[in-house]
Amino acid sequence: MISERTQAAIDRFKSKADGPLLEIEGIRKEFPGVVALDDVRLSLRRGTVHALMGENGAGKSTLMKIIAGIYTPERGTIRLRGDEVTLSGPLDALERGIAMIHQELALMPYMTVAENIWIRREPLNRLGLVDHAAMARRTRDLFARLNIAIDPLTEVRFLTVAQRQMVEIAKAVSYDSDVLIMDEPTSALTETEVAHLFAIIRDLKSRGIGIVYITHKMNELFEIADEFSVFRDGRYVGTHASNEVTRDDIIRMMVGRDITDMFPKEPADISDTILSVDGLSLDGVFHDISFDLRKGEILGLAGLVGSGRSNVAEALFGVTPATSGRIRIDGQAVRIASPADAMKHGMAFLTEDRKETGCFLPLSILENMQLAMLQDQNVRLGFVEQRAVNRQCAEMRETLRVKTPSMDERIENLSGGNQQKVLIARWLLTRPRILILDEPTRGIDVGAKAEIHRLISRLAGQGVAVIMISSELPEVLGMSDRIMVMHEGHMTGILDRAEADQVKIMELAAR
Amino acid sequence: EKIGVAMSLFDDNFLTVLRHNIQRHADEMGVEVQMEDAQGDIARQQSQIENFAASGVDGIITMLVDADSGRAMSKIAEEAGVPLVFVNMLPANMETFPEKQAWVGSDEEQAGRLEATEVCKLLEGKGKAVILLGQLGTTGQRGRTKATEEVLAGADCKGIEVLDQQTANWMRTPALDLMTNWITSGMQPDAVISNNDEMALGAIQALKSAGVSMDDVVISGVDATQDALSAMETGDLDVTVYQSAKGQGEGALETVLKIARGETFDQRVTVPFELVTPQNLADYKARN
Amino acid sequence: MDNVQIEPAARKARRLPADLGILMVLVGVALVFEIMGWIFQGQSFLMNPQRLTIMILQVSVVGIIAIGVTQVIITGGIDLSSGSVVAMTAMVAMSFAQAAGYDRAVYPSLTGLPVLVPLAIGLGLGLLAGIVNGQLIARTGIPPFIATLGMMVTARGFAKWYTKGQPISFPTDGFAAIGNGALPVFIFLGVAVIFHILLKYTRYGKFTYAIGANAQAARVSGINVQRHLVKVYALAGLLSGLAGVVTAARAETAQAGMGMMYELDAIAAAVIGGTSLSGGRGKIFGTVIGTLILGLMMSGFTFLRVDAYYQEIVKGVIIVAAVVADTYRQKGRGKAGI
Amino acid sequence: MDNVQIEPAARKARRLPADLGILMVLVGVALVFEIMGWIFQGQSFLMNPQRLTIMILQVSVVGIIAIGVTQVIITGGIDLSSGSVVAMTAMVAMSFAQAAGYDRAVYPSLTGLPVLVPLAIGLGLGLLAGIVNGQLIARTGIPPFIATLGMMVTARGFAKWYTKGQPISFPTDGFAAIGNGALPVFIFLGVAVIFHILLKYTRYGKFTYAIGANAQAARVSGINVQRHLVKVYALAGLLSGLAGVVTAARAETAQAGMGMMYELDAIAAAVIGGTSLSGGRGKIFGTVIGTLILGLMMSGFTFLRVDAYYQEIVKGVIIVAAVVADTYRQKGRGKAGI
Ligand SMILES: Nc1ncnc2c1ncn2[C@@H]1O[C@H](COP(=O)(O)OP(=O)(O)OP(=O)(O)O)[C@@H](O)[C@H]1O
Ligand SMILES: Nc1ncnc2c1ncn2[C@@H]1O[C@H](COP(=O)(O)OP(=O)(O)OP(=O)(O)O)[C@@H](O)[C@H]1O
Ligand SMILES: [Mg+2]
Ligand SMILES: [Mg+2]
Repeated sequence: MISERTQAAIDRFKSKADGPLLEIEGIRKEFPGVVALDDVRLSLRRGTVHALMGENGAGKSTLMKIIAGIYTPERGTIRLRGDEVTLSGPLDALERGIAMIHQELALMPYMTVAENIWIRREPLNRLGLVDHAAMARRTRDLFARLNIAIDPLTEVRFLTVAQRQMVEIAKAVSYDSDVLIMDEPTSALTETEVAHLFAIIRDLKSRGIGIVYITHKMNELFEIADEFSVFRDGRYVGTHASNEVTRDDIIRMMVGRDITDMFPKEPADISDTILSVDGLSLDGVFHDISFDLRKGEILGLAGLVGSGRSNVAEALFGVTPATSGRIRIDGQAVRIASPADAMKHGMAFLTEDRKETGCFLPLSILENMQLAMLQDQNVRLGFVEQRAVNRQCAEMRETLRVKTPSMDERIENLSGGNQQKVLIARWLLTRPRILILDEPTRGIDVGAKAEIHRLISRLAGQGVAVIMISSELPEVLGMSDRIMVMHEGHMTGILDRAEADQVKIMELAAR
Repeated sequence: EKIGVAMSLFDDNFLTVLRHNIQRHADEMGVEVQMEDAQGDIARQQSQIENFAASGVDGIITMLVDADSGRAMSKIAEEAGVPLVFVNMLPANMETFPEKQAWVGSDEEQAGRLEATEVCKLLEGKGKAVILLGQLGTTGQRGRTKATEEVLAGADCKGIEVLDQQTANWMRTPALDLMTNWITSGMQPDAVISNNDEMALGAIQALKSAGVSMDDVVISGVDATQDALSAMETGDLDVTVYQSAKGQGEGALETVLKIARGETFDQRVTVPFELVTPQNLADYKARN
Repeated sequence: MDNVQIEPAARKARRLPADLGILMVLVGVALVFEIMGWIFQGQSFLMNPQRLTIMILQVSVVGIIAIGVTQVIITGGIDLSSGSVVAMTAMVAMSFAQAAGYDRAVYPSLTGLPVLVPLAIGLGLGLLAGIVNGQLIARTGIPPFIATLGMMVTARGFAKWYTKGQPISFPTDGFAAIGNGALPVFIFLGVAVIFHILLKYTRYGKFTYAIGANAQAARVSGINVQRHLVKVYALAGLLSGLAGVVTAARAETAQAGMGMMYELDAIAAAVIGGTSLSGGRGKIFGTVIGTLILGLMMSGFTFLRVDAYYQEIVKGVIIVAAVVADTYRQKGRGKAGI
Repeated sequence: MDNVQIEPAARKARRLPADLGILMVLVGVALVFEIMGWIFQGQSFLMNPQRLTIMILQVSVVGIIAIGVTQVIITGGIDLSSGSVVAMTAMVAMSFAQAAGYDRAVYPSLTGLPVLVPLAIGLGLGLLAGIVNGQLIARTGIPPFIATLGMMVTARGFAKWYTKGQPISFPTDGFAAIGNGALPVFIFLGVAVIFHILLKYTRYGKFTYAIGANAQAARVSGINVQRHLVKVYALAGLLSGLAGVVTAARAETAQAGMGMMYELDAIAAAVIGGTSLSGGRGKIFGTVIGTLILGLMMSGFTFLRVDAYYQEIVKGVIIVAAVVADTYRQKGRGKAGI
């Protein structure tokens, strides 16, 4: 054990000289029916952040999983600190100093935060038993270093998505590895936490760690990355220093065309009030929320993580019904005790947690897409009118550019961004009058994002009322007609499109 | 007086009759009985006997799950000082009974012997037979099968060839399936020797639906249940063996009471099996 | 989507329905029996229509249950009560099916009733047991394992208590006809077709899969999960009731010990046929094949005169081998492991 | 992250061990029996040391298995083979434990061996069965249900085949002593303590929970999931072997029919005790309580002279009621439903 460590230290020292930390060449990876990667390369230097860009399904996560020892490539070489290596599995990768934060959260819900972080590396006492006190202490130390305020003894299932993400980050950091892979670590974070994460990353950089960073957010690229590589359709496109290029250059490399307008907000004809919320509260979670929503209007919902935005949306849709307050639709007081009730009133709700409340992982894309639309119009005598449904689903697949060989593919095998598109399709297919979107473009590439924005805008133009929760302020600002800001379960203000800007929102959100 | 009765299995047809006879006789005598069902599990039966001893019954009657578990049961009762009477199944430790213990029952091998001898006679010592076994490993299956094999190996019956023997777990439907499988494999047995009546009845159903005339096949079972006697009446079943549930039940209850009251008793009370054929059928119709 | 590369060959392989694998296993096992039949018995195993019928006949009762259990397992649940419900419904149905003039009938004044009466009573009782299972699971949120275990014990107890352990025999000819000849086979296959359609083409089916795949997501997608679960368990109960009627009619008697361990055979048939115990995956077709594999073994062993003492050992090995073979075939198609 | 609020009150409620609920159910059921004891029998149910011992004694074999099964279920698996492995190990161990000079011994030349021999053979055979289960599951990736179902059928078949159905009896006094008096109770409780520590305070335990909670996450954390699963099933097999030895020693005989359906009782004990069949959750303490609830019912029914015909009906209802009560208590603590 000790000799192994020493050896590793010696190795690190030797390679410290210079030359890339990690070098990858000629990698090919196939899944049945899909070539996910073909002849790709990547070179990571010490003390740098190397961003990986590309459309959804370009193969970014797949490459990272190869580096982390989870997949074995069909072809290609991996050189770590100058030596060619063959990774026999995740453990091998970890022991060689490669750690990874996964795109899909991978925590054990019924274990504590500390247990999750130190799994397989639990501190033992003299009897060889797990020393829980030491483990908690170590976690506190780690969290103190990273400036994270989460109780190490809480079970992970009680944490919000954002907190879980921070735990994942802490866990990956705790391996003290040379190579750190981050697969869309900020998709569940708001700007404050993102800033926090960047502080951590800068610190790691200064210690000589090399970081591969996957993101779909352009601004992050310029802020944190030293250089970046672009993949398209499983192929390597190019590598550049991030200060040499512009946003549009990158988008062109990624998508192969220009995207002029990220927020194609069309002026909609905002008419009658369709939804009216009055004094809505859920004991201990949020309080006294009141607002009106009109046809054709897009209402943005901004706030920090944990401010209760998702809870309000869940209450409106009957997932966790509110304990007091009143909801009126078309002026009629309604009781929404379950999502089924909400759907009867023409509501639709894209949830924020793709894995927990979104995807039916073992089922096909088609099944996933069609499920919510199987109300009266697409079902006759209990039988699904499959031909009509298939047609609508196929159209939606085109519109949203879902990248898949077939609609019968399991959604499990799709890339994260493509799963998100399928879920958006599920709700659009119900032809809602009130559409609630919680982080709709999480994990979606720029091209598709603009597409989805255009779609939302078009729906609003057709008179659909939209509530959109987003942790990306530019998105909220770019798309909303009005913006409601929340702070710790309270509504702190509603801003009009004209008067809203980042500063005002942050003031209301942080107060 | 309170008597605990630990039965091996409630689902069994013969044991049901035995149980009812104990109950009926107890009611007549004004004795309180409590019945437990071990569901064929030795350990469960052991626990039930322990529970009886702990709740202070005046005596215990048990129909063992298996003969070899007798010793453990004897020990429990002896330590608790409670009288114990084994009914129906002969415990393996019969010879070394402690005081206050006795056996009332019939000898399984005798049943098999009566059954097989009669079948042999009806076949005039030659032909082809299949044997339907009860649940493998149970005392009834072992004793009856052993005796059957012995009889068929004897000088008079050597001409009878056993085509196959398989288990149907004492039950009718599995026997029906098994027999049908045999028939489709091209077997044409002259006799079906079954460890009990239920399986014999299943075999009859299979043979009938295969169009075999019941006059051409000898069917035998053990227990003389109501269903079996009816089948004999219609000429389907040829041989069965009557086991006196009444004799065993009443004998067991009376013996345990004798021990409890400190009267003299026999350590071994045998109630013989009796052969039932269409000739003496009428005598048994009203018995069980 | 133009950019996705699809090699035609690979794609074709994947489009082969997954349950074809287990069908091939069935064929494989059958062929082994066939060859051994020629070697040891000097005759064909398969070329005997009667044997093929009996092969299905003897598992048709388990098969009927297995179909109901399959949809329960697809929702991520389990039904342990089916074997006991078979016993309970067999007893009760038979008590209303006794032939006129049978002097020891359970209800001497209710003999010789038309066959519809016991049939309706049997199905109704099964349905009731299923509804109780479903309500328990949906309303109290206890694990299906416990709810149906409770029903398993209770229904078996009820079957024993009903006539204090006495068997019930001598049905009317009409009732016995339900179990006559190959009728149970047709009932089994009919039920299979109906449930195949139900699961594949109706909203009921789509919801069943969705709940098993992700109950939370199902609820958020507007499915009334509770109500749907009650329906699923109710249908499973109904099929157990049907199985009870068929088995009683076939044996021409009803006994409290009937259907013992059938729940396990039924679950095994479903799982052998590719239904995943973690929910969301499974097909009636697979279950039918799984049931047939069980039937094949029963017939095959008798046919080959495998020593009774070896049969179980061999049976265990075959079950495992069948599923291993199927798993490997699927792995060959490049599915990721854990 | 300063905005993460965990209210102290809410947190404290959360920290109450969840298995306290099922303990309260145990106490509740015991009290009901106590009160009914005074009413109907005019004596105390609980104030009888003999009865309390028997209560645990009669479930200690099931309890030993249940502990092994609990850790299997925590990994998200299941073990159906335990009851049959009990029978198999009982038979084989007993055949090496026969008293010297017993003329019908299975191995006439190997009688009167020291007790360690049959003990080691029994444990070893159980371990072997467990390893086979584990290897099948880990290497071939077939569902644990199928692998252990195969073992269930095979081990039972082996037990029957071993002496062609003949029981094996007349053990040495040393061997019989293993089952004597309250020793099985101590074995059961000792095993419980060991496994409690194993699951709670060792890496073995952490891995077990991690695999059940999220096998994928466990794998990417560097746990060798396959190898760990083999260990878990091996230990479960070892405990089944121990249970086989104890049950044979207690009955002073070994029979092929022993341990029938114990697997179901063991799983029930675990699930009643709060172990989740979907994996990742469960505690040995809960399983012990679950086992005791089963034992309590057996003793209680005999004590109250509940008619055997009603016993099963009542037992089914109590199992369900116990879990429902526990579920409601937990819901009261603010857990969301589906
Ligand atoms: N296990 C799998 N089985 C089959 N196909 C897969 C599997 N995993 C990934 N793919 C396919 O490989 C391709 C690359 O997926 P990958 O997850 O690497 O994309 P990505 O670049 O990370 O996209 P995103 O930005 O959406 O996360 C996609 O077409 C995806 O459908
Ligand atoms: N079921 C629940 N019971 C009690 N508290 C809850 C529950 N669900 C969420 N909370 C708490 O309510 C607060 C608001 O969470 P919510 O997810 O609504 O925030 P959000 O603004 O949408 O942030 P995010 O970006 O993480 O989604 C959090 O502190 C969370 O811990
Ligand atoms: Mg990805
Ligand atoms: Mg949210």
